[in-house]
Amino acid sequence: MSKHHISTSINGESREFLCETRQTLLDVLRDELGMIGSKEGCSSGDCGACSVEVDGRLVCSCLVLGVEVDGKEISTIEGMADGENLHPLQTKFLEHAALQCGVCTPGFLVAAKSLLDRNPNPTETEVRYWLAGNLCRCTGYDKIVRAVMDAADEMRSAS
Amino acid sequence: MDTKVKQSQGKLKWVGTRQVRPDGVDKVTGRARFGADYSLPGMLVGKVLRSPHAHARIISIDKSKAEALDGVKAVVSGEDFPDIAKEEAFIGEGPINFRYMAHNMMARDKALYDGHAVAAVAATSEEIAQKALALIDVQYEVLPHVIDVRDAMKPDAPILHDDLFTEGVTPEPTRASNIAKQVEFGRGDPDAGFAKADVIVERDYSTQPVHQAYIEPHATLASVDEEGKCQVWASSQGHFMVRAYCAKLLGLDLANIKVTPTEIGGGFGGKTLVYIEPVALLLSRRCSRPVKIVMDREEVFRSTGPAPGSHSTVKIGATKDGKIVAGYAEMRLQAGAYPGSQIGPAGMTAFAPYEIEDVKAVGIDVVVNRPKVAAYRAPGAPLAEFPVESAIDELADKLGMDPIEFRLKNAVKEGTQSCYGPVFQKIGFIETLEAVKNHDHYQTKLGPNQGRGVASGFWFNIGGESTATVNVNEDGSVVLIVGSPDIGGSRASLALMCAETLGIDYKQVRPLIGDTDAIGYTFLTGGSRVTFATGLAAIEAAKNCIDDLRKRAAILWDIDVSNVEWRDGVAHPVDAYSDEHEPMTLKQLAAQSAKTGGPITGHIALNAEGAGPGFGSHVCDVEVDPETGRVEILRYTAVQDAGRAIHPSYVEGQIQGGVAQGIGWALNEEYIYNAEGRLDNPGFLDYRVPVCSDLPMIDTVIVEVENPNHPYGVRGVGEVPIVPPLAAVANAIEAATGKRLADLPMSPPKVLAAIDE
Amino acid sequence: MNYQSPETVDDAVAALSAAGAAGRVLAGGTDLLVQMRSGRRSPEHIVDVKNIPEMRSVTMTADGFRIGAAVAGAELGEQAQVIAEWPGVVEAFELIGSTQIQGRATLGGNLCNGSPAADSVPAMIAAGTIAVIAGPGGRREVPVEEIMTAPGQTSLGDGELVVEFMLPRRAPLSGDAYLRFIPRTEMDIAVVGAGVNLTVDSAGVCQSARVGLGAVAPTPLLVADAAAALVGSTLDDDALNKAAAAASAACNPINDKRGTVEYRVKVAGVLTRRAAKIAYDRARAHA
Amino acid sequence: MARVVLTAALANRFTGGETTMELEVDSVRKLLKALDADYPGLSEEIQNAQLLAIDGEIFQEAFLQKLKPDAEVYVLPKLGGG
Repeated sequence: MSKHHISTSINGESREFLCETRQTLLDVLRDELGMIGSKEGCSSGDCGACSVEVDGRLVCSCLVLGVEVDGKEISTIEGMADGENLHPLQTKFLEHAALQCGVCTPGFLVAAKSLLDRNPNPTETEVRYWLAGNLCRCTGYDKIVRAVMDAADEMRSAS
Repeated sequence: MDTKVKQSQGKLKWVGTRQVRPDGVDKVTGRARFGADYSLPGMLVGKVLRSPHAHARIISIDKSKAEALDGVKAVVSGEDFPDIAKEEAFIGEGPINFRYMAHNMMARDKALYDGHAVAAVAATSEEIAQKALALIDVQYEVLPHVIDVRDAMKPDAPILHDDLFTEGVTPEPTRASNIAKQVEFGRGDPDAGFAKADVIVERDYSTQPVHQAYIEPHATLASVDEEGKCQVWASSQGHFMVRAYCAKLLGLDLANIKVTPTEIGGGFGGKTLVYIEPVALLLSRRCSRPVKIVMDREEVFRSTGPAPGSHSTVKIGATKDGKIVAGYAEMRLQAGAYPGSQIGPAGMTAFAPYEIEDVKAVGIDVVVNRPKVAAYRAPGAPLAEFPVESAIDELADKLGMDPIEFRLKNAVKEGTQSCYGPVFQKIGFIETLEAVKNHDHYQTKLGPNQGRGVASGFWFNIGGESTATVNVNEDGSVVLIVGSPDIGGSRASLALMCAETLGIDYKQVRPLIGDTDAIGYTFLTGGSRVTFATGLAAIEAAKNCIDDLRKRAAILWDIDVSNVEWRDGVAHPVDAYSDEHEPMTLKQLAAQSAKTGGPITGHIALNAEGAGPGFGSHVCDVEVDPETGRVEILRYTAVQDAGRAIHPSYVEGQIQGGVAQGIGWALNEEYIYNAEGRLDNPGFLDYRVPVCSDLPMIDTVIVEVENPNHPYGVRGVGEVPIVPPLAAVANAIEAATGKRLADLPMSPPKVLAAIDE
Repeated sequence: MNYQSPETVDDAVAALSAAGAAGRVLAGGTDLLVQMRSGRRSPEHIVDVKNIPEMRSVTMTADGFRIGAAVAGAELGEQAQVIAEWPGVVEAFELIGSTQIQGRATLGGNLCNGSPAADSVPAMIAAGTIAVIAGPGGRREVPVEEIMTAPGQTSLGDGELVVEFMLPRRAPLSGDAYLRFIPRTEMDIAVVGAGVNLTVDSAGVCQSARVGLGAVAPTPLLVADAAAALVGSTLDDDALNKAAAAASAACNPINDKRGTVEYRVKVAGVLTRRAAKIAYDRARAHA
Repeated sequence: MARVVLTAALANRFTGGETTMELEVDSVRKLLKALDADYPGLSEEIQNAQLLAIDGEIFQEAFLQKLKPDAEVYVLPKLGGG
């Protein structure tokens, strides 16, 4: 079976890879590119642990085929910090203890960033519904929601 | 050597503060490596073939076609694993029987549930492995199955195990049945007690099995070399447990197995067992290449966990002045395909929060054609305390008493004899009830279709074996090595206690979880034991390190060690020598360690006893849609005695997480089996764990009634918070609708049916 | 397994025709990838329609809206004029799955996947949406309610695909709404869905109505009796109760892991009544 | 005299139903020995799968504990956790 040659941009860097049709973007990121920050929790789009952005849209990378991203721009958790500076969301997740086991955390951060990029001043309800596709079994979501709201506050006052 | 350590009395510098966890940056940047994130050169993909039948005799397994497929390197089934004799042991989450565990890992003569492993392959790619599974020819003789615990107890029920005879009953049964065991706890004479009661409530209750639903599926990587040396990377709650089970189930020398803990993406009790680790090891041994097995979500639901479901009858009697005089509970628990549900803890916890002189709790362990149950947060307690806390509410209502006052009148306290026997030492149950009573949440008004419920919960907490080493680096920083996998931020709490004891900066302590070759035996992470027991080890190791530090200062000052005191991270000569020597910091002592005897270190291995029991009391407000039966959680407040919160944020997090799981258990989580006995909802779409928009903020109040058996007063906190929500929600729904729901989950169709009754 | 990504509808039709039964359209992939993974569908040829501009655009003329079948939920949610005129349709579409699913899921996919519980379909039925279908024999226009024929099956022929959906411009004094019931607040498949589109006169008397129901029968339903119960009334309790009863009577559901027959029948009536109220208020506000 | 209380299940298995016994022992070590003399197998069962609550404090591993003259010892199933 011949593989597809895909050229894409990941976190602002040009990347090329070969993949079979059946491979998802998540498979490609983890198995072909060694980017293990996106996690596989369900493979059915129900847990959000594999969240990435493709051309600025938040998606589950388990529900995107690798072949579909030719020419597209992808953002993952690995590109969230700016050099040695953590993104305010990352800092706030740490300060608020918004993670326990941490396996859902990359997906939550990518999803939360996607929200704040669109809506810098979300209500608690907006945060909760935006993040409803990201499952966390450890925290009961309380500290996650607080961390996102606090990061939004801080980002607003910084800008 | 006796330790001379002086702590600034009452003023703790690190304990009780909210520091950033040491592993935090790795986890917010995607660097942290969980089970599925490990790879080795030449690694193969392992996959497990699972039974599509709920109950079937395995007539034959033909592996030849799969073995012949290009890229397939090994195929194994039950016959390739050693036959294990029945042997009870206690090395993991509870008493287990190795024969059952072996058969649960890989079916032998019978497949006992949909999802039961029957064979496994290792291949060069995922696709080839999948194809190979389809080429394994398994001939089954499908047998009648039984899913419901009440059906399984009937005399004509399909029998899962021909050699299973009920234990704990007289006379000893002569016929095999699905009833594995009966236990009972209590004191006094319930019949006499009920005769004294003015009001009695009695009702049947049921709870559904619920999965721990950790977000990270089970994953392992195993590598066996030509010499037989085994290495395993596993996401588990205890790598020593993995080592012990793998050795036992494969008949290997423990000494030949090294298990490295990966980061673990949630466990809640469900990762206190092995499912795939021995399989990966055997596959690897067959082809001398590393084999990685990662379960998918469907496999997780079909073959791991859950907590048992239950059917219970609970009866409680009280006098009209509000004193509980008698209690009786009979709880029938679904063990899954093999015996071993948590009937012991269920029987002991059911009435534990209350002082009742005449009380009895019976637990019955029943096998059914479902996955074998595993521990899940306070295992046994939620399903036992839900009926009792519901009945307490009902009684309070009948007596016209406030449910908190009624509980206060009957609450156990220091010196009370528990319903399961022993007398309670220092506990903080009453304090949690008082805190609820005085909380503003308890005073606020409610609107139409809204209701408020309260409920309490108890869990023992445990100690156990832990090892810890403190190594001082030459720059004065410290590495703390422990053997407890960190599932909820324990590295932070352990580092805090280590820093506090040594008197150095928290950031100077780097905690590390050692593999099975790097640190001494440590019991698994569970039972809310790590902050207590491994915490105790971290403190004792730090104290031993202080002894070493004092010795080094004594050498440098050329005085006897008894004349050196350790205060806030600094060695001080006692008064008589204070003019001659300047105090020395840990950093200064570390810099000179080469000339005083080499590296400075402290080590301890202990078996911690004296875990302090935990109590919590919760209050929950709901609104019920009278036309659809949908329940919305409007507000939730959880109060818990934590003994002392080492890292308050993670204590709150444990409480909030437990509450969310309890709400899921109460409202929507359930297993749905079809007529063929196949699981119909093995995914997060239809196994409905609470999502972010389902919940309000979960307010927490930490009460601190210190555990006298721990230097900082720690009690375990992880287990208790899942116990009260089941009844708190049920009691709130009753308050909103006037209908008492006794069957979980209280999903919209059930609530609507109750309203429309 | 092949993957093709045509840039015109004609090329897509050609690719699907050549593939025959082994072909499958990939739009958002939120159903197809899950089905492929579980083995429920194993297509040999995947035809990705997301690079066909016509299927990815939303256009507005004086006559109406044309919404490409491969427009994602999140994209439609940014179309202010469609939201203003067809809030019920947009709400229904946006109820499908999480934010992540919204980034991918399409109207065409939601319809052609063939689920009786598809959220957007009852709302589109109530709105009188027309699907434009392209195939080897050219194009044809079909009311949405005629597309699903059974669970997982549609009336599309070999080589056919839905290109776009046509909605009229919102008439004065008309409005639509969609409600669904799920046990949680998000992430579930509809247990019942109800869409209502209606027109009133200046006195508030309902002049015409359409009611669509989902998840209560093998295919989404257009329930004429429920609509008839609303027409001529000011949506007083009596009319609403009649509409609810008609909606319940039209149900032919099954017991499954998501709901019981009894429950679905009852809640179909409840949601019809509630959705009708919202549509009515919107109609009166849209002078 | 130390007072030892067994669960009903354990008593049915080992003591013919007798749940309470008084023993003249001052340590758990001696207690186990004494029980084994009267009820063969009970000591082994306790050490494998039971815990002891001595005067209210639960010991997962009580082997080394001393007993006060009027100690109250409950034999209960070992506990794990989630």
